[in-house]
Amino acid sequence: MAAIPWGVMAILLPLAGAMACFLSPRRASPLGLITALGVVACAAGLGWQVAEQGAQRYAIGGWGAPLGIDLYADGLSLLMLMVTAVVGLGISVYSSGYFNREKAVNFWPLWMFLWSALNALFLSADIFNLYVTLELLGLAAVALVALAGGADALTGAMRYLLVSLLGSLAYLLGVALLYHSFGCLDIALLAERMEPSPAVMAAMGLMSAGLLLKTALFPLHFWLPPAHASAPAPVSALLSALVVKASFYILLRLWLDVFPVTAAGLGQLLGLLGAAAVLWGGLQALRQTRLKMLIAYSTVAQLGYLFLAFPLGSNVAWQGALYLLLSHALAKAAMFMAAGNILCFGGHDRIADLDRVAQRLPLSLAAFGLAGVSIMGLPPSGGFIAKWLLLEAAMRSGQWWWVIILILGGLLAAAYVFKVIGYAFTQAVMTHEARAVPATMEWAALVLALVAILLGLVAPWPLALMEIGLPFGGEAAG
Amino acid sequence: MGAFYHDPGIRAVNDVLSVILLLSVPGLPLLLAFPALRSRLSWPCHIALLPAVVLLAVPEVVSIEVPWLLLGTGLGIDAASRWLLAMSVVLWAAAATLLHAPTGQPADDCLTTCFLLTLVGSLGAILATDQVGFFAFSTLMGYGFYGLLVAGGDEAPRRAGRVYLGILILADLALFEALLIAAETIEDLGFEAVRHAVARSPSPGLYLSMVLVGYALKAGVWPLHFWLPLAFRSARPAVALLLGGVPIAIGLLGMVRWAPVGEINFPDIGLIIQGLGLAAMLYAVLAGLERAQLKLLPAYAAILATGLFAIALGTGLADPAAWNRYGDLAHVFIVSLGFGLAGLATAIRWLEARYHCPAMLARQADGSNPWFERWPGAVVRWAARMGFDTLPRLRASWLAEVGRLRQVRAWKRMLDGSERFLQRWTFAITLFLLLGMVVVAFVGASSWIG
Amino acid sequence: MNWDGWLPLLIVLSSLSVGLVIFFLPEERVATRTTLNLTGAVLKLVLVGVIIWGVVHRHHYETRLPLLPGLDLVLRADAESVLFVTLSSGLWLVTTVYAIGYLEGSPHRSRFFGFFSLCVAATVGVALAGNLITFLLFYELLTLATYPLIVHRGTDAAHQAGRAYLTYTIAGGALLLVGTVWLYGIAGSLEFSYRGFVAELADGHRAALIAIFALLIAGLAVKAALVPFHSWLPQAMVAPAPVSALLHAVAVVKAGAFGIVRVVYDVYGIEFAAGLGVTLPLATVAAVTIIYGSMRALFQDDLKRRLAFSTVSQVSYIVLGIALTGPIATIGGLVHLVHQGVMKITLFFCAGNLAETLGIHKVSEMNGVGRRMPWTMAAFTIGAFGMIGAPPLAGFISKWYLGLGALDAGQGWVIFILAGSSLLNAGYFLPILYAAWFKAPPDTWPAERSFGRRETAWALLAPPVVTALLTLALGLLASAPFSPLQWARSITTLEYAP
Amino acid sequence: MSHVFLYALVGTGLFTLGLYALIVHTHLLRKILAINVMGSGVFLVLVALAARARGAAPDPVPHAMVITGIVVAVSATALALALMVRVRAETGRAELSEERPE
Repeated sequence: MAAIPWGVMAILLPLAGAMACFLSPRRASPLGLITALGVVACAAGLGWQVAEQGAQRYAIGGWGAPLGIDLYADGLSLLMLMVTAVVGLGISVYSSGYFNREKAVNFWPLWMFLWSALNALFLSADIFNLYVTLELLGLAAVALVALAGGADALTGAMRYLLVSLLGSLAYLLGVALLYHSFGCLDIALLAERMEPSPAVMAAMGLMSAGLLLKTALFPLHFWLPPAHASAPAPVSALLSALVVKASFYILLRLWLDVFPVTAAGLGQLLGLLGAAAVLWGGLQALRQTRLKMLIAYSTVAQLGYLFLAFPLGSNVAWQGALYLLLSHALAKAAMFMAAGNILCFGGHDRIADLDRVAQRLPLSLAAFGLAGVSIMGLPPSGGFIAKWLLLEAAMRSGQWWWVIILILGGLLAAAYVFKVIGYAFTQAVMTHEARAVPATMEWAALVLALVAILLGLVAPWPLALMEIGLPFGGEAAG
Repeated sequence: MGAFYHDPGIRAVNDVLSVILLLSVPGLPLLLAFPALRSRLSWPCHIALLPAVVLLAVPEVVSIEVPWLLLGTGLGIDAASRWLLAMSVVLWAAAATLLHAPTGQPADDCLTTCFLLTLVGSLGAILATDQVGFFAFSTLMGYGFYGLLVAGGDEAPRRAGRVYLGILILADLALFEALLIAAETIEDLGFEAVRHAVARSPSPGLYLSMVLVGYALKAGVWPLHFWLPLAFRSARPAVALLLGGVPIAIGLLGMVRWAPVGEINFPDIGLIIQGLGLAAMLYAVLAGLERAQLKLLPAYAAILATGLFAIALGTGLADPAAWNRYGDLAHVFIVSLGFGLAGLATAIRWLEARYHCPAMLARQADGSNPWFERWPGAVVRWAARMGFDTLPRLRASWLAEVGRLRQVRAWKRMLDGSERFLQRWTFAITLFLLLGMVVVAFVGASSWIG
Repeated sequence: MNWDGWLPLLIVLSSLSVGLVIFFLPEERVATRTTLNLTGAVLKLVLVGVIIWGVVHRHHYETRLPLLPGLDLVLRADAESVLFVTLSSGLWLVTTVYAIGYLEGSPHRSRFFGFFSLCVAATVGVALAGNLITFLLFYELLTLATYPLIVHRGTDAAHQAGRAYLTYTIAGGALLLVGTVWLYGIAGSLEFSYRGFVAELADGHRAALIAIFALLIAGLAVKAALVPFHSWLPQAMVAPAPVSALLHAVAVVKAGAFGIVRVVYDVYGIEFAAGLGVTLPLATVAAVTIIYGSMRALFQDDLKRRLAFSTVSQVSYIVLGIALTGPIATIGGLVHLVHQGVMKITLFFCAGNLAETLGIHKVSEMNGVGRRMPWTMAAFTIGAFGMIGAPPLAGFISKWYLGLGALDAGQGWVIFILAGSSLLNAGYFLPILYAAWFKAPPDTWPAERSFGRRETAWALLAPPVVTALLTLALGLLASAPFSPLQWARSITTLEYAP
Repeated sequence: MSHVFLYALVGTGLFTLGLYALIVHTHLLRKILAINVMGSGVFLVLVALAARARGAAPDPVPHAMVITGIVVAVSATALALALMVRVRAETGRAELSEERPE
């Protein structure tokens, strides 16, 4: 057991699944589901391994760090992998009901491919590998967005593709500069050899900008709402929940390990942009008339929270941001799925006409509501724990202005969530008629939302996992 | 051996009996006040009086402590309250008979319930041995009596009831304050203890004035007598009969029991009260002549009598020794006042019913009141105009202002416009470039500085 | 196995689980739902009984689960929580019976009762919370569970009320959160303890502690409906009558007031708070609220609205009692927590009966209703007199201790506030009673439903009668052992340094 | 200044040029070309920086990186072109609309 390279399997299994789905399109759906279960098992195995034995490092092909490709799993990557597994399983179950046969043939291979890229990204230990996985991820994601067809989706996908390529290229240029300066790509080695020079600064600028563009930090969020809102529901879910988080993960890794320059000013800048994103995203979400657009702008706002950790920089703040990332992944996936159910049932997602539909889909609405609780950061939910940690970090560091942003963001979130929830309560009497939405789709959304809520009650475990391998440096917890 | 065993046993039985008896005096009428419990009984009002009659027949001083009731209260009967109880029983029995007799039909539920509740209050107040109990029972008596005045009546009794109710609330407030002051001074709220303790407290004046004002309102002592003529004019015979024996008597009793007269020397206040009493008597005589309405005669007689009482009380305050010597006469006075007013009221009603004397009512036929009965209305109107009306109006105008502000949609346009601007490709990518440069600059600056 | 550690959690779960199951019951399963509801309520009451017994016998009931590193989810039964938990679970049973009768035949009952149970679970959690973060958790849960109940009817007015409720309570929750985090940052602990835990921080953090106090109280004041955060409460009266009962007596408003109790006594400690100089402003706000609420109530024609403004005023009695520094006033405030609940729930039940049976919603339609519905109006009368503070009803006991406490604390002005409020209470309750009992009934009622020989359904009639009798008993038997008054007394001895 | 540095500078210049074109041009084909130019610029920089010291054998790692990058770029371009064709088929123009989809 202990010797099995669970991490490598977590990458290879979905890749194999993608092949299988592609080769046997008639059985794509069950094959995909089986693969999803397998990946969850891999993630669990890796989790057990990491928890028991500490951070894991795999040398692929036995070459070792400077030349070969290394995979590295510490608490941070493990958590990302696990949340991907949980959300991925949910999305797989949901998708098995969502797509008709024709679309499913295209969806499953792409989705498995994307999952593989994601897992590889979270396990990559060198910055060029990160580039490759980032590109793979981007291409798969763009193709998935385009799956919906129609002018909106295609334009959104095109825009997304261009942005994604631009961001990746900027990142790659940074990689080139770093390699030139230090002659290595491995993150751990880079961290050892790092010393400030103009080339490093340029690299940092390029890489950060590229990743920020891909993470859609305000004001670079322009591509996100159209792409996320026009994609099919499960794709929106995985884009908002997982794909944007991947580039944030890289930024976090670089920031924590590779660039340990105490760039206080830059941290404040990112924090400011994050704050602007929180407020702007919240306001725009409130202004939307379509449900999926609302959720997409909510993602913009929630991504802003993640950047509030940068100016704080303490262990607690990183924990908070990461916890927000986890709970947002779950909650946002649930939200998009619920929106997908509503869209599927009613044929539209105009918020003002939701009442009739919302009445008939109590489970989806419950999922939306529970996910909303986490998005708002109300207890008991993962969002609350995250917000609490961020607030605590802000209070401890004396930077009380971030407290105001956190609170205002929560209020805005409450406003836009309840704008939707309110429609569930109308005088219309519930009628029993055949549902167009399969039960799996409703339950997938509800279960993910419940997990997001549950994250608020089991916080000590994920927080303990985060500490494995000390991704946030040696600072003591708490 | 037998006596040794027997003696405490008898005492225990006695104790149990006295508890049951004393509790049933207010308890039985309270139970009967529920319409469902008396629906099968004939003469429920009379039955309700039975425990009191039995208690009167017990020839000894009985008292019990009920620590679990309210804030820990007690009930008991002594020589003075025995007289009062006797008076009450007689009056209540008469009133109960009147309530049924004239038309031969039983009174309606609402009226009977009010009657019984008032009965509970008045008997309980007489038996109460501490201030809280007295206060509770007298309040019940007051509200019950309000019901008696108003029930089944037309506009005139309603008006009397309204005025009485207002008086009652004010009186209860004043008495509540007095009670608080007393409780602040001493833990044990028995009458004697409070009188004693308050007299020795640093500020007995506030307590005294609260008590006097409170009970003067309840008993209709001039100049706080507004409700008395109204009540006498409009009350039905049974209720008019009770007016002297219930609200007035209990009010005066309260004054005697609560006020630390005889313990305290207050010549100034005493003099003032004496003066007021004298003025009351004068007023009663004048007004009685002025408003030669036969029906109102008992009202002015009551004012006259309470004026006399006030003079006595004032004397007691000025000269404690005199009160200690003659103070017991107060109970006798109250009892005779109750009987006298009841007799007077009944006699006049009887006369009226017998002879119909419209001429005697002529001078006040228009129903207008002398000035001293008009000022409360004026105060209410004035207050309404000053404050209560303007508040909602202010709020309305403020809401209108907020509503107007909400109409401004400029900020919404601003939000939409800037988002569209942010979403333009060229602009967005330029921002991206800018961000890259700014990041480089920041990192450079901080690494060179740091 | 030692159950002492799980009992508080079981109390919360007894209604939480019922709520969750009910959500998934089909609409038609009336009998199952009713059984579940009543079983949950009775079970909870039994568990509370066990806890009362245990607390009296010095058992220590505490459930402690890790929530965050260094912060636990603590449910603990101490003297205060027993007071509140008894109130809410007792009244919940009554309210459940009432709600079953009230909602008979109306749509969305599974949803309603589901949230209803959640709401009570949250309230019990608030009551049993052993530290500020647990309190906060259940406090926010309460907000979320109540919203669906307020908008249950789905009318525009209901939606508007729901929006107002959310706006106020979520903003209030945010303030509370900020205060809590800040306090945690300074003190490093949030555990409630008798006489508070912040006193040793006084040096150097004085200003911060005052600011935190203001934040916490402002957050709680929203639910306790203190002026100027009160305006959601009168709007929320559009909700069905059981919900109003829940809002005004059992759960929401009480949670706010109870939170203030916790902050003043168990976070700051009353003596330390008085030393900081924060209690006098709180008392002032409470006094203003008392008078303002009563004045507004005076001008409402809508019966439930009048009652709602009355709640605004009455709940501030609790706050006033807390803010007046002195053991006697504390007794008054704590005992009013229970008494107000019992009295106000009676009034709302009666108002609901009038609306359900006769279609009466306005005071001006109540002429002569006492003849048509004598039991209901008798209960209403007792409740109203209790509110006015007439002896020997429950309200008298509260007012008595408040007044005495004010004198004891040397705050004579409070007496005038109490007097003025009593006057105003009488001013808005007595006309109702007068009209109901003594005016002639109209020929037809706005929307009459017939219930045969009874004046209304038994499930609607029994609850107000029971709570009215309770109002009477709480006053008459105030000095009996185990009465709320005695509990309040024993709490007070714990909160003041010997 | 070595010729290596010159190559690197040219690479950076290409990158910038591509970025400029990406911003300025509206036609999607031109944008895709611009991305490709940018990519070439980056690859040029990589290859140039592979020459560590004069005369010594060049570092193989950047070459491997460039090859990988080219593979990625080719597939990305293919996807982009396919998308462009679909966009043109759906909207009639091979451009990104600046208006928000409503």
